Amino acid sequence: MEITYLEAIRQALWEEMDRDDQVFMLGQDIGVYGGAFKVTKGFLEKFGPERVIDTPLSESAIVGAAIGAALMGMRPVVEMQFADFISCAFDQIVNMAAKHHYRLGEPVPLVIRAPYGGGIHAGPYHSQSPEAWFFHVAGLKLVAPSTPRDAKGLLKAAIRDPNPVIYFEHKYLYRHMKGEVADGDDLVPIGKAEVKRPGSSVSVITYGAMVQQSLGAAERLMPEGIDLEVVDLRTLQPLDMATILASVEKTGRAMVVHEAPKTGGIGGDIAARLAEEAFRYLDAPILRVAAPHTPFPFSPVLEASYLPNADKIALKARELANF
Amino acid sequence: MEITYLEAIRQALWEEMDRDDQVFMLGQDIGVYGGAFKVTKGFLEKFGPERVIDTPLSESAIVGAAIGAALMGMRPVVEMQFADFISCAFDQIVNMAAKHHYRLGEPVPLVIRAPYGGGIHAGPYHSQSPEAWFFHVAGLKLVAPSTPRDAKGLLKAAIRDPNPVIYFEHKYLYRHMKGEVADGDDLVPIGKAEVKRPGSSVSVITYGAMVQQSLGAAERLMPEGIDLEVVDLRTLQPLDMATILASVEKTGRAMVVHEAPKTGGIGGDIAARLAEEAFRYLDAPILRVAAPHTPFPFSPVLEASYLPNADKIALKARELANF
Amino acid sequence: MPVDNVTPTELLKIYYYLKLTRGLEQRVITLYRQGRIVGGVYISAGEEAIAVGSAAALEADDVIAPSHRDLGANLMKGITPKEYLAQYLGKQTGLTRGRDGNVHYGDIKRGVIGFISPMADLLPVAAGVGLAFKLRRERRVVAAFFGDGASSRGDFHEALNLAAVMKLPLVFICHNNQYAYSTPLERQMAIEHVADRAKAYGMPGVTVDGNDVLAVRSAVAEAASRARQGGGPTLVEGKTMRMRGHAEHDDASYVPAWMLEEWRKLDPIDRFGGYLRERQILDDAIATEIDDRLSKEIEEAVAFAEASPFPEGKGPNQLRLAALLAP
Amino acid sequence: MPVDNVTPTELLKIYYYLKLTRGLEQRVITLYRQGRIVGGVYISAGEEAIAVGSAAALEADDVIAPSHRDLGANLMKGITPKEYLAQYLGKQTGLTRGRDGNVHYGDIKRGVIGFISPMADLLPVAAGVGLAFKLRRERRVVAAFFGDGASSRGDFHEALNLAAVMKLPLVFICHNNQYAYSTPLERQMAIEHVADRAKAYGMPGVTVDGNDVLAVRSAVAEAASRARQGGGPTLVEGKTMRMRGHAEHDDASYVPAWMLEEWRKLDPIDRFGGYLRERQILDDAIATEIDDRLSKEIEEAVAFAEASPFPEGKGPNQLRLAALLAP
Ligand SMILES: Cc1ncc(C[n+]2csc(CCOP(=O)(O)OP(=O)(O)O)c2C)c(N)n1
Ligand SMILES: Cc1ncc(C[n+]2csc(CCOP(=O)(O)OP(=O)(O)O)c2C)c(N)n1
Ligand SMILES: [Mg+2]
Ligand SMILES: [Mg+2]
Repeated sequence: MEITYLEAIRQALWEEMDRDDQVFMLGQDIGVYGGAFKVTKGFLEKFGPERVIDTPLSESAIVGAAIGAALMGMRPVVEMQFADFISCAFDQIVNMAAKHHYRLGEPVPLVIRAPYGGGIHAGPYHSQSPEAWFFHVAGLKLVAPSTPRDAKGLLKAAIRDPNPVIYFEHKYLYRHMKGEVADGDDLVPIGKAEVKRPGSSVSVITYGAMVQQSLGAAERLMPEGIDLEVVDLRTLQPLDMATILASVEKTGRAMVVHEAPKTGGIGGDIAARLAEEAFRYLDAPILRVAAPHTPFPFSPVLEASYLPNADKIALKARELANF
Repeated sequence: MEITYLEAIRQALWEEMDRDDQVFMLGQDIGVYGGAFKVTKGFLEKFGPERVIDTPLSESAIVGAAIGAALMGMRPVVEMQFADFISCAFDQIVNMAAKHHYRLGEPVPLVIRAPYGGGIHAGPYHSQSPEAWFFHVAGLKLVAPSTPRDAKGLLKAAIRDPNPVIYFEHKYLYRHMKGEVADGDDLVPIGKAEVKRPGSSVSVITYGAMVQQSLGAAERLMPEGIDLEVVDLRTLQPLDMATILASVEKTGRAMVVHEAPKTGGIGGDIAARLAEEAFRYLDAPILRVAAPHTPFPFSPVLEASYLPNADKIALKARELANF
Repeated sequence: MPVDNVTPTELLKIYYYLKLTRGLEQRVITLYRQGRIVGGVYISAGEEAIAVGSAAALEADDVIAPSHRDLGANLMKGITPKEYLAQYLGKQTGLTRGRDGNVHYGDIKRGVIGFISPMADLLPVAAGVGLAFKLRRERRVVAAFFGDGASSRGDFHEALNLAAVMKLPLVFICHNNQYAYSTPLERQMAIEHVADRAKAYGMPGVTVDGNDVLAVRSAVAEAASRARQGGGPTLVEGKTMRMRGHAEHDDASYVPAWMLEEWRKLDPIDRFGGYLRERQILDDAIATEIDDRLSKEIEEAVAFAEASPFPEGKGPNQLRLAALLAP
Repeated sequence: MPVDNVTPTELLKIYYYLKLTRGLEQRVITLYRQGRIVGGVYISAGEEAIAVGSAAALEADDVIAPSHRDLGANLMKGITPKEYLAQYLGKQTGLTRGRDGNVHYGDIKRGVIGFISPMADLLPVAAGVGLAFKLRRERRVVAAFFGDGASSRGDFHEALNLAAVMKLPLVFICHNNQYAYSTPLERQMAIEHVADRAKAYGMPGVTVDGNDVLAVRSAVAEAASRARQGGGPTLVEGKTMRMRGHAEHDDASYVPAWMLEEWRKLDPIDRFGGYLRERQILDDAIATEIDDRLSKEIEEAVAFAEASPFPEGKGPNQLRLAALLAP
């Protein structure tokens, strides 16, 4: 049966809460209200107020408290109401959570759910894609599923991971993306990318909401004889370089697509690694399709011009294929 | 006369405070104590407690207050005691300071001085190089001088800039780096790199404390007939791509060197831009020499193995020259 | 209610702004239901007295740091209904020219610090504006608004402490409207009055009936006058109630019906209207005149906003930042 | 001083740890002057009673979140002098195996949350440990230490508020040592007692003589017992004085000499020693025995630390993180 991306997240949380009584959730308005996006609707009734904790409006304390509970072996799952407010907990994440297991060898099994991304007319403070900040921070794992199956499987894997994982869930996909999920414990391993569409002309390396857009670009280019290979990273940290390199070795042409601004985005690192590790296979420049270097704009016209989409991807992919 | 990098920063602050009574400083222990590194020693006596403000231990409020004063047309200069604690003010910087002039068209003339970098045996919390986080944030300019002259000229330019500038001053260079500075208003323009050593074999693109190390590597390789060109970025945002591209066009070989961890560092973006914009000139893979993906270690043995240096740069540059 | 030397003209001005706020927001709700608004809608209905009463206590060159429920204060500082509506429609004529939306606007020239989403972020910024006043020896004051929920954020603490230590000319004004989104007060703090937090900073804390516009005005006026004389900041808490959902998508079913019923009886505009009528400052004729003027102003604003162009997707608008970033 | 049902054995234990703390730190200062320490040195001389008195009030399975001046508490929780010194020397045998230095260590198995630099960061973490105890129905308590300066940080506010709202089993313990680096109290806060901040959270706030180890012990014991019974958190402030520089590089010339003189008379170890002698729990013979044991323990620790290897620069040590990061 097809379910939404949001429902897949809900199922993963539900099943993990059910499986392990050390798993609990904390965040703003996740209990009585069921979360700003209703991801945790019904959880309070089922699991009670001690495992579904409505907190004060204090991102830093929420993450800090989750770290503390994790140090005692519990498995907290924090919901940021919007990924945009993760900057309020930045210090706890980068200085405490990320460095603790390196410094002391103690596990910190913590998951932070970060509803991110645009396309929902929500402006500079409810649309950001902040994953690149954390990509630079050693000690954090980052996942960003694009389908219900991965959303469910990666969240389960994240909750069972011994150390901090930031789980980027895309707000646009919540209700726009549907798909099958397997019953039961279908874990998606952290650190494994997936070739979503095999192809021979150009490797499109992407994640999150841009996977669908890249597949759309592939459809668009098929009639022209341009055959895109779409690689869905799924995990951003650590990168699955084996899969990326295998794809680029095959196609000889690579582009990276993400919704976050290009400058300083994760695409830069992937392109850089390709420019080092796949140099001999490259037949063309490595391109990046990503948002421009401005804050995320509000007005729909600006938003449309800001966000990458299938058209823009197809344009660049054509350029690359014809290089 | 040769002065230290620290003295150059001091002179820039002193002269700007003297020149414009709207310039003032705020930070922890900068007044009576003269700053953790004594950069502002003597300022309280000269400019008084209203322009040299010792604040409570509140990074977020310090930056927020500086933003507010900047909105009123003043020119606050914030001292972070260590760049490592900038994460405590992260939200104010990325959500308020950086976005304000885009959103409202109002200038925010704010400078944040961030003493950063390692090599001083100070461990995970007093050695970090966090510039890449801000590189990804539209609306911030970033400078990172490597010499007394640039330290002075860039700080003056930063203070006169109409919008937020983060000024990364390297703690190791404070007293280890000496050089001439011109008298008077020798401003170094934001956004201009400098070729520190012309060469023909490999372009080494770098900044901060790694400039000296790269020049050291160049010396080491000279006898082997390998002639490095060392490009000192000086400004990290916006990047001076013209200078970088001109260099790589000439040498056909590029490497980026920085002290911050390689993964997600600024080097990735530079390499990516080269892989796109200089592809046709490239005769070899683009290499990066940077710290590994771990927190900054404390023990001198670990620190030495963690930090890039002239030897490690020479090793990679040789590899590249012989590719 | 204390009269506090407020002239009838001023009283009518307060009444006008209360009604304008209510009317404009009501109109936005209608537009929202018609699908003509971009994104979410944040309403201050029932708590207009805090914004309007506070702004009425300020001098023309004082500055405000609004929260998302301070339309009334923004209007009194000179933000126009046209700009307000254009903002909601994502138009070029909004104060952010479409770059930001709904309640995220301001104009420092008119003394309004542009609001941003992260709760309490504007409090340190407001302190900095106050610091500029202090350093320049200007006798100006900053009124900084925030909610009960926002008072749980670290920035609230750091800002109030900084302002108190530096004796900055600030009035911190809390809309204690019983809820932060779905979170009731007792899950937000273990104290009864947000004003009690003032004790942690060594500043005066005052709790007032936030639905009594003159009570708010007089508390803020007293605090502002102390601040202006170098006496440092004050925390003023107005007790009120969020009468609608957190935003218009939220039916607020978590709020007990009796609470809304009780508070509805305390509606600040009804109460102030009654008071003005008692004192014969307001009568049916004046009320009708005001209503007419209001609906004209509001409809003109709607027409203006709808007729306004969207910003251009490419070109100067997006490029402006590049220019700002260039050396 | 209240006796508070403390047995002579316990009293001597407290005395021992006070002296061990002072002795170890004195030794580190010597090593620092000899250039044998890596990096900076943070000393708690003169404020040992807060750390030791607090830890003495805890049960074995309680947890502490130390600040950088809580060596005494760490030792009482079982951190050894050897580990402490190896940490200062950057050795493999330190609790962070050379990855971090000086006061940045801990061991959750022994109930010590690893300290990190950003002031007040450990307070929310401590609240989370308390939350785990509460959720698991364990009758354990967390003692979380911080300085007067740290109380200006947002994380202090958020943590205390969260703990109060959730009624977590926490004792927040402030070293009010008059300074934060060079910043005196009056530039840090506009109140006299850090304990007054408790009012902002609806928790009890207690100020004690921080140089009276039994007073600290009894205040913390009372707070811990309330916390253990589900009564929620308490803020305990110990008034004390930082008797040395912020770190050993700092000559603290900004501290008036008279302050140090006054406080030196109140030295917590001298006072407690005098008290024990008065009660005939301590005499010259026992004191000498203790001193001998201490210097033996300290010298053994120095020898151990110096003989310990540095971590390996390459190989497993750096790779460990990669392993943790791998899927
Ligand atoms: C730092 C931060 N976290 C979460 C949010 C999401 N959010 C927006 S308003 C709000 C509730 C605010 O409550 P309160 O401060 O009481 O103001 P009110 O809406 O009741 O006027 C929340 C949780 C936010 N804007 N900022
Ligand atoms: C967030 C943060 N800002 C600045 C510093 C630098 N710093 C280290 S200790 C200290 C003073 C701390 O004062 P207090 O909390 O009173 O503790 P004390 O040193 O007096 O025991 C400062 C400013 C820091 N560690 N963390
Ligand atoms: Mg509220
Ligand atoms: Mg102190």
